[in-house]
Amino acid sequence: MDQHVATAPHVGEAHAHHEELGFLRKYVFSIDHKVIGLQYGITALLFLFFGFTLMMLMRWQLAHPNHPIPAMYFIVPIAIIGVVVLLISKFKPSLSMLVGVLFLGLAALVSYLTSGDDRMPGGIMLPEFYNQLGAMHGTIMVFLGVVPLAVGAFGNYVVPLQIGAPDMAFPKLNAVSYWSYFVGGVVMLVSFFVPGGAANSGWTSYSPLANVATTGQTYWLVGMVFLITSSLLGSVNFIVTIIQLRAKGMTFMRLPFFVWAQFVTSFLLLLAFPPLEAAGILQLMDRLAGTSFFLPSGLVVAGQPLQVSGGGHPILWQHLFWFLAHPEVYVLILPAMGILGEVIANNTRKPLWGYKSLVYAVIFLGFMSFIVWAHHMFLTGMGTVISAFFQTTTMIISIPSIIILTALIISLWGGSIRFTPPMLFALAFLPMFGIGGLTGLPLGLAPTDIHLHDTYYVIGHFHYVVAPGTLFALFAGIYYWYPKVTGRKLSDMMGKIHFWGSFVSINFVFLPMFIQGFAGVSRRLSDGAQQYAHAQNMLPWNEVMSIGAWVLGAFQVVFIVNFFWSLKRGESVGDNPWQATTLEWSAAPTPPPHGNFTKTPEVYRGPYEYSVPGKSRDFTPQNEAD
Amino acid sequence: MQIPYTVELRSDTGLFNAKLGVWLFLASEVMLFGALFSSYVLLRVGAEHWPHGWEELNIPLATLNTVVLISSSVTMVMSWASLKLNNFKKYKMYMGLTILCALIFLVVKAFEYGHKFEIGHLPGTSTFLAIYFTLTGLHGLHVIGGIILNGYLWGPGSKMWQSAPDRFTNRVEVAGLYWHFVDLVWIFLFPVLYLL
Amino acid sequence: MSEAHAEDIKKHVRTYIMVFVALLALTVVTVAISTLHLSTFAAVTVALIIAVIKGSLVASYFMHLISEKKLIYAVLVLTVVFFVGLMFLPVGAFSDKITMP
Amino acid sequence: MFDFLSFPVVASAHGPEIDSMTSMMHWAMLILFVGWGSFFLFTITRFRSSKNPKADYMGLRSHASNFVEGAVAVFEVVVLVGLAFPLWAKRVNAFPSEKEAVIVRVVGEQFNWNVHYSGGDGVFGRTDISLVSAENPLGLDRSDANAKDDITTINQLHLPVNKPVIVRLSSKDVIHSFSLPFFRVKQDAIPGDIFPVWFVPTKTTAEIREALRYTYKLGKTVEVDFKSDDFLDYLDYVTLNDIVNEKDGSVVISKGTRVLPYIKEQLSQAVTESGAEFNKVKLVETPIAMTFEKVAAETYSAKDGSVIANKGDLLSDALVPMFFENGITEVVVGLATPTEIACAQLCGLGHYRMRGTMIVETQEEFDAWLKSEASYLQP
Ligand code: HEA
Ligand code: HEA
Ligand code: CUA
Ligand SMILES: [Cu+2]
Repeated sequence: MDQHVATAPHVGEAHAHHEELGFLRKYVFSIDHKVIGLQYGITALLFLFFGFTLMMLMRWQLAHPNHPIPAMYFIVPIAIIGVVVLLISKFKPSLSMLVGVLFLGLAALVSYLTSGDDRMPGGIMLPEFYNQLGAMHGTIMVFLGVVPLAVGAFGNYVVPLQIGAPDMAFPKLNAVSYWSYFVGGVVMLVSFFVPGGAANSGWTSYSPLANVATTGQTYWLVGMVFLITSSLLGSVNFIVTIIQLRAKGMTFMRLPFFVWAQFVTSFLLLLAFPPLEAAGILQLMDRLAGTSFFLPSGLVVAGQPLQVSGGGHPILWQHLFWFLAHPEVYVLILPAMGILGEVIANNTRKPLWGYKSLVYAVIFLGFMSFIVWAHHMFLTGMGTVISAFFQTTTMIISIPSIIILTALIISLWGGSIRFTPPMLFALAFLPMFGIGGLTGLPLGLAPTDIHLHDTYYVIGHFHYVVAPGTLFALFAGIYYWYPKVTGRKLSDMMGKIHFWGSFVSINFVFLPMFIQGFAGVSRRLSDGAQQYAHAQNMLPWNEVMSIGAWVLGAFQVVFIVNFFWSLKRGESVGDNPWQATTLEWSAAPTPPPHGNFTKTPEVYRGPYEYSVPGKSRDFTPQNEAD
Repeated sequence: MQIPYTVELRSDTGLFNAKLGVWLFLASEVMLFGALFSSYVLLRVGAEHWPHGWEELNIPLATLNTVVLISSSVTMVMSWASLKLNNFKKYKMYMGLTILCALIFLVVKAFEYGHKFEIGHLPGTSTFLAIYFTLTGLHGLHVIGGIILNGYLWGPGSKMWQSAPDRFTNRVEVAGLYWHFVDLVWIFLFPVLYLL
Repeated sequence: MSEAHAEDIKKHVRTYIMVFVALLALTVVTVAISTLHLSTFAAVTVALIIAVIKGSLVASYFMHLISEKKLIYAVLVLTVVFFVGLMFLPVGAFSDKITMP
Repeated sequence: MFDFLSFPVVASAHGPEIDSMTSMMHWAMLILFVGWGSFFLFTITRFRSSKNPKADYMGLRSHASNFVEGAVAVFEVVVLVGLAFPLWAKRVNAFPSEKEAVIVRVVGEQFNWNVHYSGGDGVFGRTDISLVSAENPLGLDRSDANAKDDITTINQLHLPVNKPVIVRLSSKDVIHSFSLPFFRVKQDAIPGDIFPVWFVPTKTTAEIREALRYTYKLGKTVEVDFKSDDFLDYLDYVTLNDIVNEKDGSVVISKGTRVLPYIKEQLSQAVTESGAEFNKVKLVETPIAMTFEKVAAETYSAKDGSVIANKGDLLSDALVPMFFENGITEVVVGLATPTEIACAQLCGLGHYRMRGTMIVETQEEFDAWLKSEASYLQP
């Protein structure tokens, strides 16, 4: 090993000095929350990348329907990324080398996907394959990408550090969560190789379509059961950790906002996921045991009467699914808002404005998110009373979001704003989430939803909240905490290129979706709506959006290179490079050893005591005694 | 550094970690079975014809199973109380009985299932049977989980009594909470499926 | 373990036996009532009331909920609220549908 | 002023209400966004660290934001009570009386819309799934007295203009969504359930066709050799001259044919079978007549005065060489049936092409159509 190790051990070597564990125990079957957090992080980033790759293939099809897709344009760049990362690793066993190899594997996977007569005969994408890609893009992005990154990775790594705990409350359970997630992911990937391919009924898996779908759907359900188990165990762990393991003096109202966000998120996972598990069990029974929970009597599929007992309800699935999936979308956004709190306070050098109102708003938001689910179902034949209920709750839930966003924006006032890469991403989040959130309102009103439901308007709405919203916040988090994990900063220059490139191009992807949505263009059309008269003058937008997506993809390469290059070459930093107040910076060494703190920290003040009048420094850490 | 509050209680919450953990887990289980009960209600309300449980199912066997499961709950709590009273032998006996009851429950259930299969009553036969097999099957899986858990605490896991008796007692308490919950679910399943 | 504590536990044990007897009795009652084949509404009400009583006994005494900490109650109350929502809102949605003119 | 979102043509009585509500919402959203956005932009420039090196611990002291949030809440209440509830109630409750309305059953299936009219007697005949077959997708029991005069079509929904319509919507297999974008109608078709939707069409298909005109251009021309060039790069192109087998002079592919994969197959077959050799072929890029039916919006004549396409004539790829030869590079077209039933719910691999045509016509045309359909029924 070279001399860098002594000054700034990279991720893999973080614990070399502390105890002598074998390689497997140390990195693979570790029960240290930081290692598990990193495992989550790397796996989730790879899945994000994969989910995006699927989408870029789809966008090619949408821009040039029924034209052959030049697979090499996708395979070669991914392979090149793999080789570059391998070169950075100098082929020494390390994280970079592993990821480099995995990228090569990904290239192979993509070349498998882009060949084969049941997927792309002559390079032309079949509609059924488009549907597989769509369903898997949604599933992978949500369940295998963003949630594991936001909760599994950031939550695991940061929460115990921020509350002054040595680890999670149940370290072994924590490892079980990760491995359950891992298995779930593998099952999802394997499903691409079964006859008929992966699940192709949308990420929502509506019955009866999903009941009569190909084998891939069964894999999807089994995969989901693993993912749900993982989330459940994880959320129990988080809640217990936050309640029980707070350091002395760390009262609830002194918790960093990020911890609050994770706390509420965990409750959403804990209580909303089981109904989907139930629904999954029922759909599995339908598919494997011949029951008909979601199949009414008298179905005729493909000209043949379906031989089932009948008596089920397709809508039952939707209720159970959305009972999970609505809270789930807040699971996607709350940790992002938490990250934003940390980054904004740190880079404005002042406390968050209205900390208490932020906390109450997050709790209220979490609570309300359980009773709005049927706004996804206005057009399933709802009458006036029940739709009035769900319209009202949907409008109510927008208020805490507005309170949170307003408080975050007002927090900027009076600050001394440093435009570091994490801050750039955090700042961009605000208006982007604004667009996404505001466009939720017309969807939440039943009459306006009539025209907009299941059009690209909906796609635009939620991508604004998840992509330039959550994803940007996650990028902010990566740039912000990377130095704590690795002892080195990501390159600012590359960070800024990554930011501006992504920020501009992502709007080209998602803004035209609203225009298409107003025109009434349906989503999930494998030829980009060529067959529809009302969409004729909207077709040119497809190409604009697709080019936007590929440019967006190109700028991610900058990020990946930055990520691995900086592991070795980044500017090396001390324990608290951002001059932050929270415990992970002020009390834990960089990188934190096994057990996190050399001495149990004690907390004396709130989380964001920046620029306290009368203090000589512009930040007063939580563990600094008066 | 050790993880605090694995044995001792945290003063402001009055709990040790695992106890809070298991209650949270049970909360999620409530939602799991809640969703299934909700489905049951919807299917039943929407059905044109719904058989009475007693027409389709074997009430004496189910009553027997109810008694067996209630007994196992008592022996479970007794095993914990024995540990509290420092009586490891009695603990072994009560825990053994708990596991035995659970096994009896499964055997009886297996007979019930076997009979249903024999006369061609399969999950796909009717919505009633579908929900019956799903609910009892899932409950059965929970029973199996309980047997594994309790078996561990009865056998290899009980070594901890020597090294860390308080921690072991806590473990038994937590396992007990889970086991009582399994019993509780059955208390609702029994009338809902068999008697109504 | 202190003597007072042991006394406590012994008292508990007596309670457990009583609860056990009560549960058995209630089981017999509910089965007996079911043989009367009451109207659906009455049967559901009675059966659920008995089940709730039995369930409360198990939760209160075997699971010591009766002397549990506030925090646990908070978690359970939250769960019950969502449980109720999950039970009733879909039923509401099913009964409030667009109907044929 | 309200409509700044460029909605598509609106052709139903309730459509404008939905549009203006949507526009109104978007104005409100825009105001919020611009308000917050300008505060945001001002703040990040005013308080950048180079300008404001020392942060202020307290930050903003005013709590005016509470009022703004309160105002948004009040606005939402007003929208809910004043617009959303009444409009929705009108959609799902205020059905026209059956006597004055046209009632039609629509049953979705993978990937067609089955349409069912009750015929002269106004009563729908019995249906039974055991009777379902390729010829009888609805499973209509023709022996039932009420079914004798029933008219069924596949993907053909005809409706009279300015008369209320009640569509009884259902599905045979999976969930579809009956979407009429120009009429602001959308409702899921759910198997095992029947949901009614109603609306009043206010524009005929012909009027909409007139309103929607598109200009299609002839684009690049290229000359390719079957042997050296990959045809699949030219899927948007139409042949301008025949492809001739030079060995025997026979025309294999005539001019005015779109380059589609089957052409390549046909040519390779000829090569393997008889060692054919082909001339070079000239192609022009154009979307005219691609995907679905378009009609000429004006009359187009050749240089010699002969008509290539009359106004209203269906356009086909075969006409492309004639346009080209006569120097016509822009063609204004209307869509043959701009009104359509779209499927807005993922329903399987054919979801993207589950398009039904819908014709809104005058009462006379509608009656004539019904009559002609009825004449096909066996007595
Ligand atoms: C992170 C995820 C996320 C978030 C946060 C939200 C937030 C909201 N969503 Fe969204 N939604 C999704 C993800 C999300 N949604 C997804 C994935 C789907 C589609 C699922 C599918 O069908 O596949 C969906 C679909 C969806 C529908 C169904 C549409 C349909 O199918 O017809 C509806 C309807 O009510 C809705 C409403 C809302 C509302 C009212 C909010 C509110 O919470 C929003 C409140 C926020 C605001 C009101 C913004 C306030 C901010 C400002 C005012 C600040 C502005 C700032 C500056 C200018 C600097 N959403
Ligand atoms: C969290 C959720 C999430 C996210 C982030 C995204 C991100 C993106 N989505 Fe997706 N999308 C969904 C969830 C999401 N999507 C869902 C649920 C659906 C509905 C599916 C359905 O219909 O069933 C959908 C559908 C959907 C459609 C509609 C398809 C259709 O209806 O036919 C489209 C179309 O353009 C699209 C595009 C995109 C694009 C261009 C992005 C881009 O923003 C992607 C940007 C991605 C990145 C920038 C990746 C960055 C990762 C890295 C750089 C990794 C680095 C790795 C290492 C360092 C190791 N999405
Ligand atoms: Cu039918 Cu989509
Ligand atoms: Cu929602």
